[in-house]
Amino acid sequence: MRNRGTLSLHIPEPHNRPGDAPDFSNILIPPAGALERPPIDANARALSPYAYTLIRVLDAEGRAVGAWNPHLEPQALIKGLHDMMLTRAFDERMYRVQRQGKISFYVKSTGEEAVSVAAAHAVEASDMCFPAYRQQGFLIARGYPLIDMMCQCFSNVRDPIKGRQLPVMYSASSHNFFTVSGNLGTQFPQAVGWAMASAYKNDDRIAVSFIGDGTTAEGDFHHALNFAAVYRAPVVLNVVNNQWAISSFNGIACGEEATFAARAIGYGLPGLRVDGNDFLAVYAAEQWAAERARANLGATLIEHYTYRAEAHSTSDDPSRYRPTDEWQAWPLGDPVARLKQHLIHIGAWSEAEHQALSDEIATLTRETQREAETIGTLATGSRPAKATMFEDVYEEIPWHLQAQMKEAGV
Amino acid sequence: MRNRGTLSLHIPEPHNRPGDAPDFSNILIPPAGALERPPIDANARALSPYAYTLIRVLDAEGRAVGAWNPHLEPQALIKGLHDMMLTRAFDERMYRVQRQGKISFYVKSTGEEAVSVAAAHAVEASDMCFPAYRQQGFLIARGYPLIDMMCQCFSNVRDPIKGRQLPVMYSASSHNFFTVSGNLGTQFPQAVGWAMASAYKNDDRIAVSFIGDGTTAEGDFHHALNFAAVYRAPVVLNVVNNQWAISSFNGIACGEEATFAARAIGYGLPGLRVDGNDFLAVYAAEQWAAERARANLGATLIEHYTYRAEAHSTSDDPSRYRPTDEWQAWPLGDPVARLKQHLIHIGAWSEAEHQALSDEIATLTRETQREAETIGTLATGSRPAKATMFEDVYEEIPWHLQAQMKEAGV
Amino acid sequence: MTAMNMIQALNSALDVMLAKDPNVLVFGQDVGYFGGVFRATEGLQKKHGMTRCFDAPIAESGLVAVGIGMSVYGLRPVVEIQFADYIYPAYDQIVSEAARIRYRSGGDFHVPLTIRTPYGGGIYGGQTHSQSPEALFTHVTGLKTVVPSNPRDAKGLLISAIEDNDPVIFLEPKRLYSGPFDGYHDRPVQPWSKHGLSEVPDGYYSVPLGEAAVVREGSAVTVLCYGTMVHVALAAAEATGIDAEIIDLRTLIPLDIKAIVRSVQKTGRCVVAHEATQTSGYGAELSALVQEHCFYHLEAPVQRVTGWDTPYPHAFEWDYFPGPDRVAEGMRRALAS
Amino acid sequence: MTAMNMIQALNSALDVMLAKDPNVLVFGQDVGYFGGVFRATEGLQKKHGMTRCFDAPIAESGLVAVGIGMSVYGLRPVVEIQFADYIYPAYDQIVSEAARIRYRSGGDFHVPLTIRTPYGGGIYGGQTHSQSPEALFTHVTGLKTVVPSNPRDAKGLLISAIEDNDPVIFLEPKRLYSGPFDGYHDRPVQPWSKHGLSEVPDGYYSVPLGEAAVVREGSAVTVLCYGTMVHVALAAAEATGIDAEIIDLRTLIPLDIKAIVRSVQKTGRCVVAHEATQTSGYGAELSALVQEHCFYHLEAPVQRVTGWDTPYPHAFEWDYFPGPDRVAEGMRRALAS
Ligand SMILES: Cc1ncc(C[n+]2csc(CCOP(=O)(O)OP(=O)(O)O)c2C)c(N)n1
Ligand SMILES: Cc1ncc(C[n+]2csc(CCOP(=O)(O)OP(=O)(O)O)c2C)c(N)n1
Ligand SMILES: [Mg+2]
Ligand SMILES: [Mg+2]
Repeated sequence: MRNRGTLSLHIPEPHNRPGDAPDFSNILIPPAGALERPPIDANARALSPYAYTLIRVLDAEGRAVGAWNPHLEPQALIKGLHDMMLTRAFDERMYRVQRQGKISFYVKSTGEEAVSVAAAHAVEASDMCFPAYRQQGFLIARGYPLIDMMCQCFSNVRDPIKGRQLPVMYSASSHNFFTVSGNLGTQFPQAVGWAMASAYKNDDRIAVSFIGDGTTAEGDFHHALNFAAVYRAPVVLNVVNNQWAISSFNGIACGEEATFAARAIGYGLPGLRVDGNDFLAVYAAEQWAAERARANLGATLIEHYTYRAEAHSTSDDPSRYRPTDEWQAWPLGDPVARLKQHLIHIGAWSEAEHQALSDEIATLTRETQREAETIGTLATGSRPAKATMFEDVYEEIPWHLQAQMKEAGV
Repeated sequence: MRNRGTLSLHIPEPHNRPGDAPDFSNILIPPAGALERPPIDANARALSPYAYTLIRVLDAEGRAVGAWNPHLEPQALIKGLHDMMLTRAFDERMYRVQRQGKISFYVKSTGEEAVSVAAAHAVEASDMCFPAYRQQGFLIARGYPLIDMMCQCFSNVRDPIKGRQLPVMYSASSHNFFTVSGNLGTQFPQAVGWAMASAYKNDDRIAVSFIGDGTTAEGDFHHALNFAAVYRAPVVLNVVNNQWAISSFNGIACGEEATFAARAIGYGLPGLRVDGNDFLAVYAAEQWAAERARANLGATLIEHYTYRAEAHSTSDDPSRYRPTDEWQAWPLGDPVARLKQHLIHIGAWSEAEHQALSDEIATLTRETQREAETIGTLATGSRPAKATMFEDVYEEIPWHLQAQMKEAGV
Repeated sequence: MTAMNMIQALNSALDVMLAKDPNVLVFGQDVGYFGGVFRATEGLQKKHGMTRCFDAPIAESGLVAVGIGMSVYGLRPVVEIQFADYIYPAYDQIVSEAARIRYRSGGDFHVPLTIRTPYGGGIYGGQTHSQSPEALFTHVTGLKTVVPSNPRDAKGLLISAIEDNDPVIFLEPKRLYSGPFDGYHDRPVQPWSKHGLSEVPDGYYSVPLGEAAVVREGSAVTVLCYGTMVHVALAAAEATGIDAEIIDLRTLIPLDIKAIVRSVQKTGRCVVAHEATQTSGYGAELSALVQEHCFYHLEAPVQRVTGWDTPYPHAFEWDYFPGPDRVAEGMRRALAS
Repeated sequence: MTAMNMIQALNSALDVMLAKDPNVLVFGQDVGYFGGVFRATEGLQKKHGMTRCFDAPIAESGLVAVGIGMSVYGLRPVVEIQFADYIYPAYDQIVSEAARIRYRSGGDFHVPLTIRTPYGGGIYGGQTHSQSPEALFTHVTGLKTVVPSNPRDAKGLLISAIEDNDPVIFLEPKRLYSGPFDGYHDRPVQPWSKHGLSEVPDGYYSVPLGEAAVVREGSAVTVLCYGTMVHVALAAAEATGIDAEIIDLRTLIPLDIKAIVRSVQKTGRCVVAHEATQTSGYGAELSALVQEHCFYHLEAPVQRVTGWDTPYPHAFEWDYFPGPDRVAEGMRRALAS
């Protein structure tokens, strides 16, 4: 091997590591309300500038400004605030439950609540969601019973998925929410297949899917975009760019060189980049993409620019790889605080109402936890019957599993 | 399942099927020489228009025009013409050999010779090539012995790869040409890894890889672009868009919605689209990308717009799925004829010289065939010793393979 | 009844199911207008419409993923992987998703997906057109694995696979597409039309998954096999005159263990034959099961006759393929002691 | 010598090889600055430099492909797959490429790549953090498959794997990272420091691939096992007082058949134990081999003690895990007749 000193290998590194002061000065943030809202049948290529900017509606004063303002009724906004707050409170509670050793694992979505909740609000309840593992907000916004979510986390006898999966891996066909996979990325092209099926059946339902910034590196991401483009599948493909994939900043997933929304361009799909901490902007972009899909105009890729405020999971310690106070410095703020400010600004909300809602949610989650724990936790040994372990491998139990059941004494 | 008649599934179809008159009126062909040649350190995003046009140097009269003209010496042009003609003649001969039942399979590259040959000329002999199965022109241009290629096709006792693979699956480390895989696409990210290794060692060699338009749908394509972008690997990634993937037109691979060169944009890489039947344009684009890579500025994606003039392989019959006379109607012509016209135009070549070269090549390939057949064909039973079948699974033969050798009587 | 070769029988199964169930659709590389590189989908697009049978990008993982999504919607997709050698890019979607969705969702979702793919050697396809990867699926809980050996079974089993509510890997021995190849590569192969099992009902019928067929009764030794090897084993029995009982497993998972045990208890000797490489092949599972279930009936070790533990080398097609001589040798070894 | 747990031993192996050979480099998800989710690469980036140990995108197939390309250049890459459950996206690059390149090129190229990945259950990881996919590699000719069971072997085998000129799948039993877990989940696990095989040489040494270790001599029954199950089998022998001979295979391919035959010929009885699901697991191959090589010495059927043929269910961790009671039961069955 020669060594002529010309080339060198580039290893991307984030701007800040533990010990550094957080610094987001490299992030360009256009003012809220600056962008046009193109018609839903706009030509994809003409939309490419939307992949390099940020659709923003809420300004620093809490005003909703510009063409992307979805002009939601106050009641709808309050519902959005409620669902985000409930998601955050649920996360807090389950995190503590994990710290108490009552569940094995947990994943919070703190700081990213607007993405899942606003998306859930912008599409129809009959639209099918293929989530990653950080979309609890979507399920909560659809009104899935909190008790069922908790029982899943506890793997207890009322766990709807019979103790089969780690906490947070919900499955809720009743709420058009696909079974969460531990394998990253696989859901993205599946959503496209579901959407193709809906089109095949001349249905009017669309699919919505979510993927993390880190996971866009998987082949599944490419397959999803490619099949969606080829068959013009009615699907909204969301990238949640929360800056981190466990300890890897998004430059490792290729966010240094281009935006994730820009990936859409090469497939001839619209790619929108959205302030992911702006409930109204997320709602508006999702609504635009859903209308486009439902009008048989095909798929849209939306990059939600946000920040993972907490650890990756309860198995993670982010202070080992990033400044601990990064979230405080995050220039797009907190989605809950921003929507609250907006509601107060338009006179539809008050600090007192906010406190009341907060208390109500605290009570609800606390009491639901109590109820769930009464049913049982992994520690109390409340589980589905052992025999269920052998069910659902196939529709019917084949002889070899029956023999194993016998051997297992069930 | 509801059926509200809104959505419908789009299945892409080519413009023409058997029985239709060929029609390429939908293809936009900019005039030769129209485009600027940007500096090699140009910003990738600024280059995005190059993904939607065609870099062309040779005009209809055979003149080399515009900023992309690489200004090659006549001798270099004649070498290019020679290598393309030799590739075509070799293909013709091996095709006939297959039809005579002397080899099991063959793949021609007719009509696409400029892509492989000009690329081979534009990079250094020490640069590493990770080819698809239709890059025989690259190997020929590097001066790999024709006799070794033929012996590979015959799987005879002098087959350098010991009868292990189908015809055309060459391997030539001596010529920096990686072993061809029957599995599509796998070589593309491997080339990126090789390039990363070269950068890691502060070497100055770069990697070059080729993939078919159809194969860009594989996850490997995405992995290649993504790793190349993240680590700024010194690699030239070539998509050979010959319009077809067996019976599927490139709309099935997503060529309807966008160009293949445009895929680069989403990764922050330059994407160039080139008249693949224009030897000078291919050379120039490849040279630009190679210089950029060698200057440690990272990867480039080049889409070569060309046409697969013949059947996919000897197992294929294209008259079943496309108009038989499509190639005649192909607006970018024949790369051999175009380079010949240019050479004549600049006074460096004549019909007589052309005929002489043609005859010389015919003799060479005929005599090489005779020599190879004397060594043996699959039919004559000339093969490496049967015991070699058990070699090279591992560096050393483990006990279980030794036991099987014994059982096989070798 | 019509005399069909295997491709025609498979085509007929797809045709029948497309007509019967609007939720059935077929896609894969080159399967639409062209009708597939082996012609298994010929005419289906024209007859049933563009959206019922169509071409797909070269992305096996995408194909399977999209098929899973369609299954979740409520369709019964049939996906073609052009060669089994090219199924590996889809392995994650098959193993982590198709096979696991029913279980991981507690039965909330399931995946009635059929993956058809030609497998096996004997066509000078070299190492990337000849592989037999069945053991890579039999190890995966949640998958069913089916291998037909003749036109009648091919159609009936494919219909069962499509109607099954679990994902099925349907491996088609491509060497049998045109005739019941018995491994005598230097003799002319008879066409299917001369074979009894080429008489195929025209309409709908099914052959249940999980039932083996005794294709030759015998008392000296049991041969467990599937796909092309069924015909090779028959030829070996004929050539040697050994009174072998030959069992065509037809479905590898779920396996017809009763048929196996019944036979081995009778013969006391067993040969397992497959084209796949030996180590960790499905033959290992069969051998283990036979000795677990029939240990005290076994008079000799279970013999494995398989492809060598090398890739399938192009120039050594017939040295690699476990032909009748090798199966005969296996039977002799089983009888020797 | 230093007392190391398994993670420290693996870290030491990487450290030693990074220092010894400039062609060695290490990459994978979260392995760079952070040092890996299991801390196996902790400190290596800081010590050896950014380009020697770095983070990679979440694209297992890309990781392996890039590792292959680097191998072709002449490097010896060590790739980490974060959990073995996530290796399937890379399956095509492993099977069709890494494993085949030497063969298909007639020896013109080869791939000295090591793929490290934590596998196995016992950590309440649920079905996507607990799998044991070894049989999916042992069936693939061209791959070597290694499974250490203690710190000393872990370091020595990993060094051998890195120095090997063929691709090696290096499966790390994650339940053993911190201590020699014996399957008694309700008892405290002793730390490695109390175990003899935690005494690890600080510098370079190697344990050859293909050699098993007899970790307990005995005459009543042979137990074939690897990884976590080695400690489970030892516990079962202790608990029952059965005089088992326990063989830690260490390398599954190439297998130390001599050690196996020698032992089974002595004991006449055999139990095969692994965490992976049973059907088509590596235990099937071991069972088949034992009966092929030792048929006339066997006094009872080879017993398989394995994970059930279901995914690994989160709430049923200890019902699924084949603990000492099940191994003991297997030994008793082997001794029963
Ligand atoms: C196929 C696969 N590879 C690796 C992992 C391990 N893993 C779990 S989460 C994670 C990071 C994902 O990051 P991102 O996609 O950005 O999502 P986020 O956690 O930020 O929501 C990794 C590497 C996995 N679960 N599946
Ligand atoms: C992974 C994989 N899938 C499918 C195939 C079968 N196959 C061989 S060539 C081919 C078409 C390739 O088309 P393209 O990439 O456009 O290359 P071209 O033949 O036009 O040069 C297909 C589908 C394969 N060899 N490998
Ligand atoms: Mg992330
Ligand atoms: Mg093509």
